[in-house]
Amino acid sequence: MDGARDIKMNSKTKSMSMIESIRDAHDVMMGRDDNVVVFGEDAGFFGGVFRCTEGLQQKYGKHRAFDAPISESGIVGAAVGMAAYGLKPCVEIQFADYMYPAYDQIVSEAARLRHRSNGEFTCPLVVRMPVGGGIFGGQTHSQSVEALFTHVVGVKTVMPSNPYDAKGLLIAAIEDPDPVIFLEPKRIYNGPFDGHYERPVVPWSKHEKGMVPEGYYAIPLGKAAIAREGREVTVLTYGTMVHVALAAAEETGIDAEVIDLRTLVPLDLEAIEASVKKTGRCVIIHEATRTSGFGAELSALVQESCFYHLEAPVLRVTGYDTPYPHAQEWDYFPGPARVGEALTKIMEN
Amino acid sequence: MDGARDIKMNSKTKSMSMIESIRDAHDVMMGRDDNVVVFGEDAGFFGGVFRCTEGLQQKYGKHRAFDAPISESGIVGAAVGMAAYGLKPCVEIQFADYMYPAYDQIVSEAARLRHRSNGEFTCPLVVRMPVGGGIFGGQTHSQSVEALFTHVVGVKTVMPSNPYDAKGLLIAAIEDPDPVIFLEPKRIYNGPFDGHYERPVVPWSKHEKGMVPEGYYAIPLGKAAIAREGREVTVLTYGTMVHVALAAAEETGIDAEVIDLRTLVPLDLEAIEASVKKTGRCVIIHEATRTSGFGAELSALVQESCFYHLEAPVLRVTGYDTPYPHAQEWDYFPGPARVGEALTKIMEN
Amino acid sequence: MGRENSDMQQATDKDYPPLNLHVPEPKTRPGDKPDFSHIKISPVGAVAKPEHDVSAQDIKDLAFEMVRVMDEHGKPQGEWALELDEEILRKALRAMMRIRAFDKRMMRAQRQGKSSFYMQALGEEAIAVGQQLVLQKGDMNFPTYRQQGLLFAQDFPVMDMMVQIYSNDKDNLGGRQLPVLYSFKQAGHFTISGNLATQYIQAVGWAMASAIKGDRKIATGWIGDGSTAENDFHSGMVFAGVYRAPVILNLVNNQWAISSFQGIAGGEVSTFASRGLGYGIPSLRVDGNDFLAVYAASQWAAERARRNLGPTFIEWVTYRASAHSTSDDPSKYRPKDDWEHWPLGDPIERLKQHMILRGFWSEERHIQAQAEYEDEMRVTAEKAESYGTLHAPKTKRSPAEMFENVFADMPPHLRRQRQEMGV
Amino acid sequence: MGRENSDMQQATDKDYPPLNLHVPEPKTRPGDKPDFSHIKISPVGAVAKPEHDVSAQDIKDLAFEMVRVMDEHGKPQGEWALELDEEILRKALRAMMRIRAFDKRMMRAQRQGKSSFYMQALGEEAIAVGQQLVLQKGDMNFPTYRQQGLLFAQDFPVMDMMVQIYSNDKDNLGGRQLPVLYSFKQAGHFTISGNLATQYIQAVGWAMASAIKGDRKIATGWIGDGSTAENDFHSGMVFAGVYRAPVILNLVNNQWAISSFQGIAGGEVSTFASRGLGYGIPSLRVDGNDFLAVYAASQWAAERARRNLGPTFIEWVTYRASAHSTSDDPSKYRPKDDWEHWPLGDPIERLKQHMILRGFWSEERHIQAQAEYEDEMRVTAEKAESYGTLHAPKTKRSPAEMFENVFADMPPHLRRQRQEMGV
Ligand SMILES: Cc1ncc(C[n+]2csc(CCOP(=O)(O)OP(=O)(O)O)c2C)c(N)n1
Ligand SMILES: Cc1ncc(C[n+]2csc(CCOP(=O)(O)OP(=O)(O)O)c2C)c(N)n1
Ligand SMILES: [Mg+2]
Ligand SMILES: [Mg+2]
Repeated sequence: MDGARDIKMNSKTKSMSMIESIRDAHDVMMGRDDNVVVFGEDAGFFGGVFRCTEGLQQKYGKHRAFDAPISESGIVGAAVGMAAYGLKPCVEIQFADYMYPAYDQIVSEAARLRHRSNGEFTCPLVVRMPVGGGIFGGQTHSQSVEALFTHVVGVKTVMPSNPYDAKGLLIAAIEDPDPVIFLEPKRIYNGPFDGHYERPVVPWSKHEKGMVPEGYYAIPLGKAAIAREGREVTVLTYGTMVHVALAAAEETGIDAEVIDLRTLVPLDLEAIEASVKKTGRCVIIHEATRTSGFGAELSALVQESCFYHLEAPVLRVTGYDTPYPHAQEWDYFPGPARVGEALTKIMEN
Repeated sequence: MDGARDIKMNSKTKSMSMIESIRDAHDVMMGRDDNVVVFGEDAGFFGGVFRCTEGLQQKYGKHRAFDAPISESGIVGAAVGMAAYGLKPCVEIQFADYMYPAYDQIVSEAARLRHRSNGEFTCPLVVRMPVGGGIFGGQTHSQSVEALFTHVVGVKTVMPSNPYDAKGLLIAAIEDPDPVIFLEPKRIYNGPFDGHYERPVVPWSKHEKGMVPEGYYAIPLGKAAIAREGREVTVLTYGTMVHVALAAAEETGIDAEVIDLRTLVPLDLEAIEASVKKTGRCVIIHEATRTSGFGAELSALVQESCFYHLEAPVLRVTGYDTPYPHAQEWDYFPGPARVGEALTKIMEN
Repeated sequence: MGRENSDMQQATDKDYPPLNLHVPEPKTRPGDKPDFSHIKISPVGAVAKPEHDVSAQDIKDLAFEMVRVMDEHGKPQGEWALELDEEILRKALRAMMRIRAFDKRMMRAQRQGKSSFYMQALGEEAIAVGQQLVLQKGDMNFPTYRQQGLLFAQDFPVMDMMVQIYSNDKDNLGGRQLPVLYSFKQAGHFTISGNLATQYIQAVGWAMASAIKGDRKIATGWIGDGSTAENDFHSGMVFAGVYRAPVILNLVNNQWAISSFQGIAGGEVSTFASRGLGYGIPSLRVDGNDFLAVYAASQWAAERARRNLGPTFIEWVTYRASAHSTSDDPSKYRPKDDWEHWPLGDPIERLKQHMILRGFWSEERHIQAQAEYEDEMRVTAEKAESYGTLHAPKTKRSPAEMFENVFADMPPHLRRQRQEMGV
Repeated sequence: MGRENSDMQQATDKDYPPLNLHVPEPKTRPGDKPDFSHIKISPVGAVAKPEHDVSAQDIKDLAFEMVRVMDEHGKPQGEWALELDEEILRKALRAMMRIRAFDKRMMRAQRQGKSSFYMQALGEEAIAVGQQLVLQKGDMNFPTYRQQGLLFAQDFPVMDMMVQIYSNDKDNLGGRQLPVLYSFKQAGHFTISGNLATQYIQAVGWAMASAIKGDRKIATGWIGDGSTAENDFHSGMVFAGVYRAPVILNLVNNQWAISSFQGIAGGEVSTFASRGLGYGIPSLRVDGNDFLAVYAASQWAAERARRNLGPTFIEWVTYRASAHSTSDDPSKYRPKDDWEHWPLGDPIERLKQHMILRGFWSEERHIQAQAEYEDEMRVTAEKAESYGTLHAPKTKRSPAEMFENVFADMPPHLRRQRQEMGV
């Protein structure tokens, strides 16, 4: 099961949405470790605008789950101090689009404490934030900011694509001795979304990855998962786009191997190499804007490590280099049609 | 002359360091346009810690060149308001390493005003900041932050490699109707530096690009320059690394075509394509950390547009994915030895 | 003179009880009886009105007191009282009532799925309206999403606002922006950011620009109680204080951020108005539901700005009567009937009372006017809807439009992407 | 009651003169005669000492006055005066004098090219020393680069500091950091950031953690006058005020940032101490060159923190007697002999005077001690240099080291890069 640690064979499972599995991961870790504390804007009494921390204050007390002032830099800055003290803060930024005020504390502080103090001080903290569009949130509730973290040395960057992974990865992130940026694709909080916005919403209860083990388990950071095995082309993707890629493979009938990266830094280059060397073709998909997106790094790595195996140029399907528009959301979103086109095109080469 | 606008054939030239040519660009533009204002930490009375704005307050008055509080977000935020008013603020961030508090104002505001207001409000401002290492500045006076801007839609990103370009590009940046991030490689403020730190410092007065026309001229944003013509391999680089690349070509005897990108966004993809299609090989060099650096985007673009012309994998020579260390500066810096190795290696394929 | 023990620093743990974390909690939660006894309210007319060229330190107390003008009968009292012309009052009441009718209609439209989102100003209408009435053409407001009053006070066409909310063919922003994040330059209404607090410093920068140019325009900045915790509240205050920018810095304390009360932003331990003191900015705390107080304080501040006397910081005390937005459900975190117990009342009722007292308004005309405005909004909304709504556009917007206005001139990579899109 | 003109908002430009921008300017520039008449100084002993559980608002005035204890003869006066044990005073004087000797030596080493950079605390030595003397083992300081006094007051080995400055074999940071950006966890000295102000909020977070755990440790945060303009000054103050964190928030107002004077940070229009009021944090303004005042105010603040009464904000008024750093030349922007005219004098001279008055010190012993400390620093520096200096390392540091401690476990991409490096 994707290398997950500690799941007893007979673990009971439960149907959970991604919101519920994230909440459950918090609950499990707060129960196991008194040092885990949770805070963020509206994250205490109310339990977060997406309800990912609902009930934690009631269960663990106000001193372990509380509301924070609307100050993303303050939230992360205070968390850095707490982490240095020995706590394990797991904080929420309400939308990734609002993480910029916290960027300095993440880049200049959290990411660097260990290195600059030569290991004397460390910063085990998790910064959670919802990313991505598809909810008519306009340009300030839709951004995908992963590449702004993958360029930062000293932080790990994680993005799950389903409730099962979300819980296991979040637990691993909380246990990690270093700062982890945990990006939650909000469009799939309540159900997998393959880009067919015109079709009825499917809930996680209808999806196998919506069956989530109770209790503790961790999915190691740095390990990709193969969401679909295939022989013709490798698709590298993560988050919501995993589901779009799967739909496109189905719809085009192209036998794509869809790799769900799960962790962007550290990256599972081994899995990528193995797949691309097998298929000889690679399409990269992300929702973030194209230029200097994480797809650029993936493309560079693939051609550096698999150059002589490539039968066609590596392609990127991404959000356009414009702000995420409100009304034109579905023109912007790299849906199954665009992904399908890329798959078809790469097979023509 | 690299497509520069408006230089009369008989323009007088003057030997200038990059500091002087940047100062001169300010002076020319403040003289031509009352709306140009300059401010930043220590940038007023004192003229900046690198002296790039020296004398401007004395010449143009305190209301047009002034000291700012130590608040990078305030500096850029105020500049956004001024730009919306109709001024052309040209502000200085003391070191790029300190730009993070201003990142929100740049990404969420300056870059988006025009788009989100559908053209009603615009934000013509320039944010200058010294980048790069090589001055024993440790991890907080050495960073190269270009990739954090190239991923941001709505800003242009420029990095000159010599006094002549610096002046022409800065003038173009100040004239540009949109926000421009102007990155100044501080290691070459006073002279070209090819990475041979053990050799005596060469001043700009000994370099042809240190002869700078007096008065107004602009180098259009978005146009690369060919720093060295060559047939065997294309080197894509910018800033200090242009000089390192030239030295490496000389030292290895490999006939490299060194392209000085000058503007990263918008990028001169045409020039890149033409060169790589000619040479069939490409090495990318930057000082910034590797993962998700701008080299990744360049690598992706080169392989997207020149795949069938490539005879070897595109290589990247970059700073390592660690903070810039103080004492080990020269181990970190991608000097001519490392660049030379890459050139040699790519020619072996 | 105390006697000091040389090994004070050796004090052992046992000398002190364990520490514990204080987390502010509102007085009441769902199910509780509303209780606003913690809101410090000065008697009507009790606060002196200082000269315009006063220093922050001279009027420290005004940051802790509350400027109030209308007594419980609607009668103006004290130094801040102005006898406003009937015309201004009518204008103000009309604007406030129209906002309320507009909000109601737009809430309904959102519930019907005609737009993605909406935010009301219910209970806070007096503030933006009162301030706009002292401003001049050319001044620039940097509002948040709850200052539709700045537009209504100018009789700005509601049609232009509605089409933005519907993201339809006539939306001046071409569908780019979330509903209510308006941009109307001609009306002195800066493009609203979705990011909180960023525009406070921009307002200051804009005002500095006016001073740099030797112009006469002033700016107004707007922020909510919750958002004062953000960085750019501070940078705005620092720059305004240092350069004495001609700006009015407004802080609308409506007691709530989303689900967190003002204590989480620092309102438990001091007044927000007192934040201004440390920046050397003369600071007022004002009853934001008292139109006469709003007008008088705004006018005082505008006069200071215009006379180059620098910024003024004003905390408007009011109450967010409605949900934060259409995505919010306040019954989860506060008593349902809170607003009914809000000690500063309803700004529309209070202005109505004053006008009736002055003799040029009546309950009947009020009811009539209300019906008229609700009618107006229904008719205008229907018209606006005829140009399309978010999910039922009239004409399909060209996707190519999103590439426009990223830059003044479209660079090659955007052209390529637009081509890839095949449009 | 004023009479209001209904078309006030139509006022034309002509009613007001053009605006202009105010840019604060220091009183004196190079060549001028030093003038500190703008520094507001309260008479010695004039300020009352409040109870520990006071509220910010109750002691508003203390943010504008100045706590001073020693009169011009070195005699303690007023409520803040403590009769400190000889031992503490000796310790303090020794620490301050050793800092001065250390700074002198390290400046010289930098000029000789043995290190890349140095920053002195000249003229500010009393502040960090006085505060450290009221702290306990386990407390954590979040200092800037000018609080070497926190280490000296603990008799921390200067060798450990010097080898960091030389980035040599024995540097506990492995050469990673710029000189003086120390990290000494055991001494309660947090790793200093090169980025200003970021650690103010971290100190608050650390203190909150202690409260969350029910521990008894407190934190101290440090910031300069110039850096108060930064964002994280604000976030630190907001969080400290809201959660009543057990932290002492120190602000060292040494009148200068680099070349810009405190007016550019807002010091012209109010005291920095008054910034604390708006956050509901009891705030003091204290003579930072008066060791007895420093000790007493620090102790008062520490006691508040330990008794869970929350944060205290203290503006220490002092003067940066030296250049900002070895990269700076203050003769370009201020009178050369400024410090000689600084009205609060030299903290070492003042403490010396007090100790002589108390009868356990003399001019002779002072001169002797100074010589002794300068000797100590010379000898230790020589020894430190024997382990190598920046450009003359004893053993070449392995470049592979830079890959360590990026993460706890080295991820594959760093391993690959290390391999590429060929080490
Ligand atoms: C930087 C940023 N962080 C968080 C948010 C999400 N958010 C939107 S409104 C809001 C509450 C604002 O409260 P307040 O400032 O009191 O304004 P009010 O809504 O009461 O007028 C929050 C947290 C945001 N838009 N921007
Ligand atoms: C974020 C950031 N911006 C700018 C700088 C550059 N810088 C270093 S020290 C300094 C002046 C600080 O002045 P102040 O806070 O008064 O401290 P002092 O040096 O007087 O102790 C500046 C601007 C920095 N280190 N970090
Ligand atoms: Mg509010
Ligand atoms: Mg200072």
